[in-house]
Amino acid sequence: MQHILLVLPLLIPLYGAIACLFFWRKLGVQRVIGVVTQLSLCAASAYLLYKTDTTGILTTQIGNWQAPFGITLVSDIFSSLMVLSSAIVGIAVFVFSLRGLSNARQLFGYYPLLLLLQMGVNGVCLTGDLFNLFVWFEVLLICCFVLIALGGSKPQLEGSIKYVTINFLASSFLLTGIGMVYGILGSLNMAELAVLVRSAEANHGLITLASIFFLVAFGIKAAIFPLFFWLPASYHTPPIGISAFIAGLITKVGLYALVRLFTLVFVLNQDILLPIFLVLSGLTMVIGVLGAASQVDFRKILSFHIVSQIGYMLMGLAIFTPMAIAGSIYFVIHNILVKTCLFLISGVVYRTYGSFALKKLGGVYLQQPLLSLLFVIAAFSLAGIPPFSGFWGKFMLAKGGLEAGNYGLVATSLGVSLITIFSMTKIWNEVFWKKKPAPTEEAARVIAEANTAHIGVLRLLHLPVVVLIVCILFIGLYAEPLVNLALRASEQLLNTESYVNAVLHK
Amino acid sequence: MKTLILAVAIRIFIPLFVIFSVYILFRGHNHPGGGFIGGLICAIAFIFHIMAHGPKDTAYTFFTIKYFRKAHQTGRSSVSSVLVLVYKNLFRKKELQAAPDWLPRQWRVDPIFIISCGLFLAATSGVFGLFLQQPYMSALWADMYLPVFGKPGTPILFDLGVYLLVLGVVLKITFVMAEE
Amino acid sequence: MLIIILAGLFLAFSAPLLYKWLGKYVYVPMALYPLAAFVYFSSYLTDVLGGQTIFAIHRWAPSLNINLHFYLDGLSLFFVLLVTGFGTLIMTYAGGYLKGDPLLGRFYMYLTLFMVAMTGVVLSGNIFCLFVFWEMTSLSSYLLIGYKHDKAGSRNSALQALLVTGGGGLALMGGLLLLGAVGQTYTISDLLNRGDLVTSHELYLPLMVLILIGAFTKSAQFPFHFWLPNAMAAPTPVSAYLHSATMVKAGIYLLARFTPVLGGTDAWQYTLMAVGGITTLLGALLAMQHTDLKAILAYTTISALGILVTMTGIGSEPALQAMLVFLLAHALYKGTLFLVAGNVDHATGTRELDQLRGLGRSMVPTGVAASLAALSMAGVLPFFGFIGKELLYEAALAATTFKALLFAVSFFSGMVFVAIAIVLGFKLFWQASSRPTPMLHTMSPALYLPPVIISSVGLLFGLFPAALVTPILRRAAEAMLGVEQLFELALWHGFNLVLGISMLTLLLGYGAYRYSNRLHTYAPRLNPLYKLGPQRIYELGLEGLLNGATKLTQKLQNGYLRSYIFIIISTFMVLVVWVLAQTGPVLDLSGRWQEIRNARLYELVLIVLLVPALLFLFRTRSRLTAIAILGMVGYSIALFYILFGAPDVAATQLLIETLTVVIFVLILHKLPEFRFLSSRIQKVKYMIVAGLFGCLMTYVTLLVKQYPLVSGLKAYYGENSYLQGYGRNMVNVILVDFRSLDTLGETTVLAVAAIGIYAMLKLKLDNEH
Amino acid sequence: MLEKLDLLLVREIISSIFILTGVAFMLISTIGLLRFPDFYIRMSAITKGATLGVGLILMGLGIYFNQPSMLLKVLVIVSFTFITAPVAAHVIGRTAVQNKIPFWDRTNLKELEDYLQKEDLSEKESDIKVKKG
Amino acid sequence: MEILLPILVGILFASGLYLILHRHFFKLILGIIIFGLATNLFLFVIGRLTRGNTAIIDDDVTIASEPFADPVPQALLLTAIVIGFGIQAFAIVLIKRVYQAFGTNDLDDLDKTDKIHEELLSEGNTQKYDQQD
Amino acid sequence: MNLFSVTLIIAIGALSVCLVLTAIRFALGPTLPDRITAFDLFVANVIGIIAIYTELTGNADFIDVAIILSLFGFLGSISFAYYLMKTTR
Amino acid sequence: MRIFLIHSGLSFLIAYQFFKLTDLLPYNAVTASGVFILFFMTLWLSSALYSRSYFRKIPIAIEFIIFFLKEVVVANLRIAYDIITPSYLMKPAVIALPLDVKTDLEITLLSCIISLTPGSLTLDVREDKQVMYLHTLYAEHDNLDKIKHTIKDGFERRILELTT
Ligand code: NA
Ligand code: NA
Repeated sequence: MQHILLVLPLLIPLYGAIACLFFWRKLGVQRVIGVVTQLSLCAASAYLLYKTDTTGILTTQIGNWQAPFGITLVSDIFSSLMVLSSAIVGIAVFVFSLRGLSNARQLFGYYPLLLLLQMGVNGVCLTGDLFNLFVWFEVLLICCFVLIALGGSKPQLEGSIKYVTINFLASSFLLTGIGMVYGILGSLNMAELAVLVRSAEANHGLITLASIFFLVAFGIKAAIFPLFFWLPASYHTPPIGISAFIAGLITKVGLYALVRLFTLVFVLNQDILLPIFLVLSGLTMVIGVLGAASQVDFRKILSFHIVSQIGYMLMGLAIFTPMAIAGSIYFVIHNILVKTCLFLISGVVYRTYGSFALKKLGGVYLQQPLLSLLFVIAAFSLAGIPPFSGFWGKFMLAKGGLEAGNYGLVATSLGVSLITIFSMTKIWNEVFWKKKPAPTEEAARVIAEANTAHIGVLRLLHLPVVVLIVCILFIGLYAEPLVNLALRASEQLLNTESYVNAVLHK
Repeated sequence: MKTLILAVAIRIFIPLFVIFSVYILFRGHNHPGGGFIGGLICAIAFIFHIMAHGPKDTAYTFFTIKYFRKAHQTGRSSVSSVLVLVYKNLFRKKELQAAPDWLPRQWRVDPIFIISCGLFLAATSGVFGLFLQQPYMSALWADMYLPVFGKPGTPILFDLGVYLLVLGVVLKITFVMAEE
Repeated sequence: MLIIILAGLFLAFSAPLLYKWLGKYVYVPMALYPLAAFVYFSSYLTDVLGGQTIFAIHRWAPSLNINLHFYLDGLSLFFVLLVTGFGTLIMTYAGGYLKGDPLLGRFYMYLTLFMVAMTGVVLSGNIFCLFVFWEMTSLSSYLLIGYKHDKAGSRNSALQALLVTGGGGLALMGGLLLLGAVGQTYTISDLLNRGDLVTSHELYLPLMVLILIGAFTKSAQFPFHFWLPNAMAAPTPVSAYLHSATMVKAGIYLLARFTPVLGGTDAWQYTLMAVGGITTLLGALLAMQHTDLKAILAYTTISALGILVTMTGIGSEPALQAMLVFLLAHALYKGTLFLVAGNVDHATGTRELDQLRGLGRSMVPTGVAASLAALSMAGVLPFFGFIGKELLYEAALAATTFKALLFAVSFFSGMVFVAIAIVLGFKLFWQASSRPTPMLHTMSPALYLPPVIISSVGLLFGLFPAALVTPILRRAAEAMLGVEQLFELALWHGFNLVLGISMLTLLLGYGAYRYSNRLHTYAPRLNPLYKLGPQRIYELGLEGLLNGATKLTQKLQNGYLRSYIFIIISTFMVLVVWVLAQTGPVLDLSGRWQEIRNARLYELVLIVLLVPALLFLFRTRSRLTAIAILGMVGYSIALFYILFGAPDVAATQLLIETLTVVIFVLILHKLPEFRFLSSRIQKVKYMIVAGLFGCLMTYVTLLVKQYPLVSGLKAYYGENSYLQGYGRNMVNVILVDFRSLDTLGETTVLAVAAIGIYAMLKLKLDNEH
Repeated sequence: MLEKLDLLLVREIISSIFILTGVAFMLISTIGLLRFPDFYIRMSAITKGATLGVGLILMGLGIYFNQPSMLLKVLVIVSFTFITAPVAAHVIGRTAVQNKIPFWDRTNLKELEDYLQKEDLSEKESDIKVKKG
Repeated sequence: MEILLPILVGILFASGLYLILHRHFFKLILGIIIFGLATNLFLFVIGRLTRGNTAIIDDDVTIASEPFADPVPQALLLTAIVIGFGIQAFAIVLIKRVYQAFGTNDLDDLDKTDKIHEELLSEGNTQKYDQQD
Repeated sequence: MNLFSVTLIIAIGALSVCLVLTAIRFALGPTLPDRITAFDLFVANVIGIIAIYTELTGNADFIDVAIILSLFGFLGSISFAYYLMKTTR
Repeated sequence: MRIFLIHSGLSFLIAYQFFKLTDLLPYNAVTASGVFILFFMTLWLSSALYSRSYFRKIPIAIEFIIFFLKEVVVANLRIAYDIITPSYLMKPAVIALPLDVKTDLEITLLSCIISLTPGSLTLDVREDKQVMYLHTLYAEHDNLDKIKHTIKDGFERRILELTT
């Protein structure tokens, strides 16, 4: 059973994508395939989480080759949580794209790309093999490349150049890092690496050196300061359905990998590594939020916020206590949902008002009360105002930090969340509360487009936002399930033995 | 490039390349080669053709299935009528060319179709294991040995999928680039 | 109690719908809810007054020890009755005040939300449950202050209030976390018993400061007071409810609640007294300066809050009793006065003192309410305010330290209150005027009844303090002091010193009123002083933050790819060098010469060949040459793969390299020739970085290769490739069998790349040329 | 009788001769590549030498290994190079002419003129015949 | 050789990076490709080298006998090369499209998307607290 | 190290020298077709080196690479020519 | 051509089966080639019964290959000499060779043979397929016909013999 369960998150999107490719020019068929695939993926992911939660870590040895020799897929709570949230986000973005993305783009492989991207994300989360991790990262990365450039408008191309180049560097670092790990330890299976690293013969210096490669590689992918520059340069350029998905998910996947490796494998010389994380996390938070505060474009504010929030997620790793890592995990899940939701909201605003520039927007509060409410919830979730979801992550991180005596970092994180509030209210003030300025030419065009579109457009665009908000409210107002999962996930992460035993069948 | 010599040379090369690529594909399990290299070699054959004749010509020559179809097809296209269509086109092509109620049709095989076939084959080669309560990608081997083919098994199928996919990918890329 | 909270939340979110259905009668259900809550909580009166505390615990996030823990003792009950009682009247009033406003539904939503939050704050028995509601009050007050959202001033005030109280909230969160860690519980009732543990802990001071910041921002204490006057941009019901009666008192509640835990130390006492004292004085002074009705009220509120904080700081029994009584009195008269101000504004369209005169004739009930409230404010017998003021003076005089100062401060504020009370309660309404301000609207009962009721309650409490308020105040004081309280409130204490001082206050207050006009002329001279005040600091801070952020962002995110990469690579190198320096694996170069001698000639030639090829690549101006060099470099590397036993890799490398050349050739034929764009200095800089990077990678490679590699994989594949994988080419068996999942991913990458290239070349939206 | 002969030594010697000849051809060709005055001369003289050289080396290889499979491979490579080399040479040469790559000044270009005219490539003979070498 | 190949790796990394840091589009893509070559070679070198032995089991045995090359780095390398090819091909096309759309060679001209546009600064960045509107 | 392998090493060394000389012609140019020719010769050299290396190691698997290279080695030349044609026409 | 391929394939298969099923001869390249050639010759001889042209062409082809190899080696030596001696003997020229061969395959074959021979290079074929432009190194500048004749009499004639 677990053999099937563990590959479903890979196979469902893969077969969905293949089916879409067979019906390359038939948009209607692709949409039907998309619905079926997304729903079944979500169901499979939910069941995977349920199974993982109730029976413990699940593994399958791909190709029936015993653990260090083949590739193992492993699902623990953290990974299955990631898989489930990516599925939820996938559904939301899929539904949004039905009307939120021009048909021209949809015709050029949008749906298969989206599915393959999800496959890549799931692969990263589920794999127990270092090189396989690289491969799945490349899958999701190339999907991101293509999606960001899909349509080839000028800003997209410009963003793509930076995105592609810097992420290529990241992949190279990752690959060199994997080479080093193999060159030092002679294995690629993460569980076996965990054993080897802890053995007496392990060369601490070299392994720590190798870990720097991974730190930089995943640091770039997760957009940690000072490696984040590609993100604000590119995330706001593609159409909103795409940027919502990428912005919501991809950096978190980088962070996931960071957490996975630095709790499982690179646990040596923590007196050197943790201070690095500490400094990077603080700087990431601050620089990110300052960037957000300075922006004047809806999506750019959101983009910079990703950086800032990544700082929070890194914070848990820097503190390295069960509570703090649980905080990071909670924060990752929360952020995936909220960030996607906010990007989708910006998309709805764009579809109805034709701009992303704060200056050119206004009056949404009066015209779209529902959207305003949704935005308030999402924005204040992001800002970490209780009882919304962001609070819990912040709380756990701060609690963990204080318990570990990292007062400075906790203070920074709290200060940063104040500026987060500021920039979220900036959007609220400008886009929702402010009086509506006269529409510009581009705005007029977009609005006209929207008006000629189907009457149900707006409602369909709202639907995914509402779904996400329901999820956000759920994990905020009734935080216990996710908090509990996060705590147990972090226990699993820190208690390496269970992972190793599950993979190597000891 | 319109040069007679190249054109003729390429006409000779293409079957050579294709045969050789299949050979490389199947011997890959025991010697250097395999699906990826094989697929690339096969694709390179067509790249030569594209360079000599242009992408349109290549697509028409190698990736268009020309068939005949009954004119004024009334009613639903039932299974039997499809079978008739296939049969007539495969074995009675000469007849059809003369028949007035059968009109020539073309179906262009988009390389994306080849890509998806390859991906499907590669992915599906692993699914059989799942039905036998084994992990994904568990290899199943036949208990025999074929001369050129080697020992048949799902990994070979997997390699074949890779071959098709690589072929499709390179073709797609070069077609679209050459059309630019 | 959870039901009440949840019902409130539900009601709040259904308010817009209710408004759609009920129209202007929406206030009925909205007002009924607080009324019901009031009645519900009143039903606990007997229990609580009997000395019981009522608990209700609902699991919420037990993993974090955060639960919906409600805790009803004297203090909570006192506050919750205040909140719901006022809530009923304000809800009613708002229905009249904002009649016909299209956004009334949303207004009710926010207001109900706020009320629920406030109820939650005072009921919470868990510090983080409290915090959650605390932040909800900030959030809902933000939405309420920004109610007139089309005005920039409104929006900015809302933002300011949110930032100040939100910042305080974050400080509070830090403080509460520390408190929870120090006290080892989040449950307030447990904490109350651990005061000694907390105050003796080394973290006591920081946690106290953090919690105080939270309380002070909420209660508008100096230096955080400035948001409150700006918050007057909110509609009047909001001002009356949030900014006089309830929200600002949440800070006071917090102080009172934690007095048993945190109080009793010098640091606590002096901080509260100092901050409270300064706030009192400042509020009073500023109140005298303004001519806008609501501004005056706001500053007197600040002053009153200062007094409350001071009293809490003193912490003695009389002081805390005085605090409670004054809090109630202030809520009653200030609430009334705000509503009155709202009525005036509503009726005349202005709130400027200069333009208002002779209002009494046309708005009798409002005028009566104003007078009653003003009398209470001035502390005139027999109003409740009188009792409050008496107790204040008594407490000040009974203080052990800074007696004179404390007294002077309370006296001065009392005097100012008198002066202002005269203006608001009498001058506006009853001073004869030849040209009374014209009326725009008439008053409806919904508008004038609530102030009348509230002010009457003030009178009622003043007349019968023993029966009506003493029992609950006793229990409230007990919650703070931890011992049973037996004090009695009485209107008349006989002729004593305090009464004399009260009279003196009235007299001097009247005097101040007479000269207030002159004060107004002097006041602007003080303006430069205020310019340096906290408001200015806030503005400068925000501006500085924004400017700094903008500059920093533009410096970092400058749009130049090369600079990004430069930073990334530099970071990498710094990290690697640092780790090398820390962990110190060092390269052992002995015996390396032997390896060079072992090298074959052709290998050496190949390497020697590559260097000039690469140099040539930097220099060439022809793209095609560059591509050809690239091909040659790739072929040479493929040759290395062959030399070291990797024919599959070599074949793939050769094919890929050729294919890359093909792609280049197909795609790049329309590009112009090279130009050399980078300046010499840039080139040198980049050359150095690149060189260092290369050296580092070489060093790392040599370092790793210095140690032996024991790979179990190699042996396993050697044994099993043929026997189990039925293939002799181990590499291929790995690719299609052992690690087939990698290959599947790899093929997916290729497929996506093909789609991407296709899409990129075929789909060109907005192709400006 | 046949088995008693030291076949390996014989094979090695024959193979060495083939290989050394082949390498010599390649070396000479390469020197020619450096020495010869114009592109066309290099093209028509050199690449063929290299092809022959490679062929000889491969023959040596085939003789040395003395296995049918290796023989087959060698034959395949030799035939491939012998087919592809002239085609490539022709294509590049043709491209060179069409791109007006200059001839050596001692080249007799009389018969090329009408070709150049027809292909609309001729501005003047001097244009394509630049003094060199 | 154990020391020469690492040096080559360093040289390739350095030249790749140096080219990437250039402002010209084309240099960027060249740099990316060379950087990729360097990465691949690094992967190969660090997995230890065996001269002349492949990772292929001889026809007459069923278990590979030492010395044979470690197949793992080779397999990883193959995957990495192919993936790298996919990404590089995409990057090349991207560069081409960028040139088409922008008509420039200079990467420094592409600094629009991530800068703050001054003309879009609105009152959101300048706070005003006067009560009048 | 018998005489035969010495011969082979000498041969492979000579071919390496060929590579260098080819590269020099490549650098000198002066025209693009010259460079293409050099590239062509380079490929031939590589095939030669692989062949001799196969003999040197006695491992028949290396020659497979040479087969593949001989098949498409001239694709480089063809595509350069294609490029030149496209840019001039 | 087709017959040739069929014969080759058949001989290969027969040789393969011969070694697989019998132990008559030791298995090595020499014996394998011998067996292959033996079977091929048998098949060729038998072809006289049903395809006279094919029967005739095999010796021509063999002669052609030998002639071609000789030409290649001789030309190579000549050029080698030119390379290692300081002065040039060569007299390069471009000649327009009128063609007798007609079909595309013949033209291509001729062009390849010419190009393969050192010292000559096919530059282009005129569109009407009547003239082939060659670059040659050893032409007598005042008498270009001589070299043309050499080619026509050497390669072209043999090709024509082979194909007709
Ligand atoms: Na398999
Ligand atoms: Na790569």
